[in-house]
Amino acid sequence: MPSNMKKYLITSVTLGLITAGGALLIAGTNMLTRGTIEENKIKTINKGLSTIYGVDTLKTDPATLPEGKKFDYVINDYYVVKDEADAPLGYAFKTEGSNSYGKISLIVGFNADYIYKGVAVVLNEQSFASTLNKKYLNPLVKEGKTVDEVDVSCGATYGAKLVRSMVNSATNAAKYLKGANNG
Amino acid sequence: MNPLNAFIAFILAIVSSMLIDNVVLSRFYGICPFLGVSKKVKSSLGMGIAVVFVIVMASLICYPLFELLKLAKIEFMDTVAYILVIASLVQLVGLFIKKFSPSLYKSLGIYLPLITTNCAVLGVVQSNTDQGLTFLMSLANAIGTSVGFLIIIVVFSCIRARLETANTPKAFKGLPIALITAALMALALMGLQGLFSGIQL
Amino acid sequence: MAREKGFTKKNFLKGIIAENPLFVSILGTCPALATTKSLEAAIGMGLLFTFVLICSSVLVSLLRKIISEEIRTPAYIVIIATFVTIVKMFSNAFLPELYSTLGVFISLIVVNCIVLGRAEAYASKNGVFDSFIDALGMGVGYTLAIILMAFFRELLGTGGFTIGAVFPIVKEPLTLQIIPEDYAISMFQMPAGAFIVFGIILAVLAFIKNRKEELKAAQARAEKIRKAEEAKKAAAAAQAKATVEGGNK
Amino acid sequence: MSQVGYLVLAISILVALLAVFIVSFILYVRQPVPKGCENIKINDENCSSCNHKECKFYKGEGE
Repeated sequence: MPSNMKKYLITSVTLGLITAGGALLIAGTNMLTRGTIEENKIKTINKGLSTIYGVDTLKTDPATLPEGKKFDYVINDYYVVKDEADAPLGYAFKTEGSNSYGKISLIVGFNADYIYKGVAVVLNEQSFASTLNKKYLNPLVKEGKTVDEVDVSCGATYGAKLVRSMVNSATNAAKYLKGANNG
Repeated sequence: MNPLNAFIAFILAIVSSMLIDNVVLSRFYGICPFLGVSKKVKSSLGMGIAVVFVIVMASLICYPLFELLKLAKIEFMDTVAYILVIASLVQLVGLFIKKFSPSLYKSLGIYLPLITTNCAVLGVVQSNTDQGLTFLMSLANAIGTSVGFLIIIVVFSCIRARLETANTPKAFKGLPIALITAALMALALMGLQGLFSGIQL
Repeated sequence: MAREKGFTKKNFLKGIIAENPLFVSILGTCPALATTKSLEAAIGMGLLFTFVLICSSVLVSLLRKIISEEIRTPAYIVIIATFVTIVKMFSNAFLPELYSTLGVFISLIVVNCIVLGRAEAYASKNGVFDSFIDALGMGVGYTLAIILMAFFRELLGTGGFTIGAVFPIVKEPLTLQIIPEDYAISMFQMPAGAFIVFGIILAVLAFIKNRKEELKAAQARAEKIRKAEEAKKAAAAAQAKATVEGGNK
Repeated sequence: MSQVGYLVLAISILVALLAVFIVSFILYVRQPVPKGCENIKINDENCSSCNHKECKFYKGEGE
């Protein structure tokens, strides 16, 4: 019987060593790449914002909706967007939602007096079966529509419906903010 | 979300991941066993049931495991941990079947080692984590996906038995004609898209 | 394996034509059908896949003496999972677009039948250099196969190719439109199109194989007929000679 | 928790996972195969998708 035990001992030691080596290797790469991944997230948000507002360098300081009001899909701390000279450019809401194909996260931008400016995709982890592609996003809402009359025209496909409900709820958040600030 | 809504959302999530974006025909996990499915309905049914059990058990275990990994700040080890869990699950299922029902082992035993390398099991568990689904939704996704997988391979094995007698052109015999049939099945299921677009997954 | 002169070349080329992992051995079909929606995603997937295949085959053949017989599959799966996680992190850091397009399919390389198959069948029995060449051949063969599928699927599906959407070579992703947009059959971008393209490619390969076999069989038959005639002629000549001798005796 | 605490937790999780796997592996291997199915193999005739030479369900020179 001991030879059997010895055999199992050797096998479990080899497997243990391989997993330990693997874990160390992975931890090492994690150290290396963790910084860049965080940077990428911020870079994509800035790139999204600059595509919406057409300004290359802009400053954003997060703020939260008054009385902590919640809108579904909308991340509650939004961005107050300013250009270098600190002139307010507008307000941008980050929305995140997922259907069975995967996650999408968009930024919906409104300018200083709450007129709809544009949408940018920040994260699109929709799997390959999803029918959403960037072509749908730009003509989503005609620019210059004020918050009250924004109605999102979108394709009938599954992903596009999710995008439409996200932009709609971001618009409600902007309307709520407009009410709170002007009121 | 009162309990009734939660329950409805749960059922809708199951049916949606079972039929609308079926794991094989629209998300492409688990094509390897799907193409290799045999013409005998009984054995494909056996394999399907084994896969359903392993997927549901795996997603039940992997959700708390991922919470634990997050606690220990080693989320990056999720794939390695999942593959170890799936491999040990398959061993345990094999152990129970060997011990308690030799007849089941006779019909199912061969397929068990295949399940570890089945893309559907790791695919479902990994995409549950990547999408950050809640426990209830990841369970619904697991049940829907695995039962969808079972339905599709049983239906496909019946079609395949029928395909044998059809006089397909010589070049299309065997796998090519099976792939074209799978394409027609995928087209049929695509018609259901957007049925429940309102649910919050 | 005897080390004939052209062994490494044959070992490399077998992965591409003779034993192409996708079209001949029908392995690794899950990522092949999924990631071939766009040509760039397929190239990205091919590169990541080949990197994981080479690293794991080399490491497996390095450790082949240490890993005992019955613990083989789990040990290989852990090695492959390690390399897949490393590739996931690097692609997430340096090619974020590729990472989010491929999504879960990078993690699915762990259960890819080719990587595990090559590790168990080849790398665990041969030297490091041979396993490296074999892995390289298999990787290149698989990448060429999915590029072929992606070429058809994207050309027919969207009528052109987008460049720069995945690899940051171009500042703004530009699309090279070949077929005008409204003639594109968007079904090829859908899952059903993937099955059709894969089925038709396999059918064409089977057709070519059948044609070759028929030619060989036809030649063999012609060969046999010719030999039979010669034999008959020789027999007739011999018989004619015999009668002539009989006559003038 | 301190850095070391996370490290210890991480290592203990991995060791636990490995232990579970090895225990289930050993139990599976030692469990005798039920009497009637010593040499069961793929009962249906051809797994047509597997003409890969090293695949254990490979059956000779193709179709």
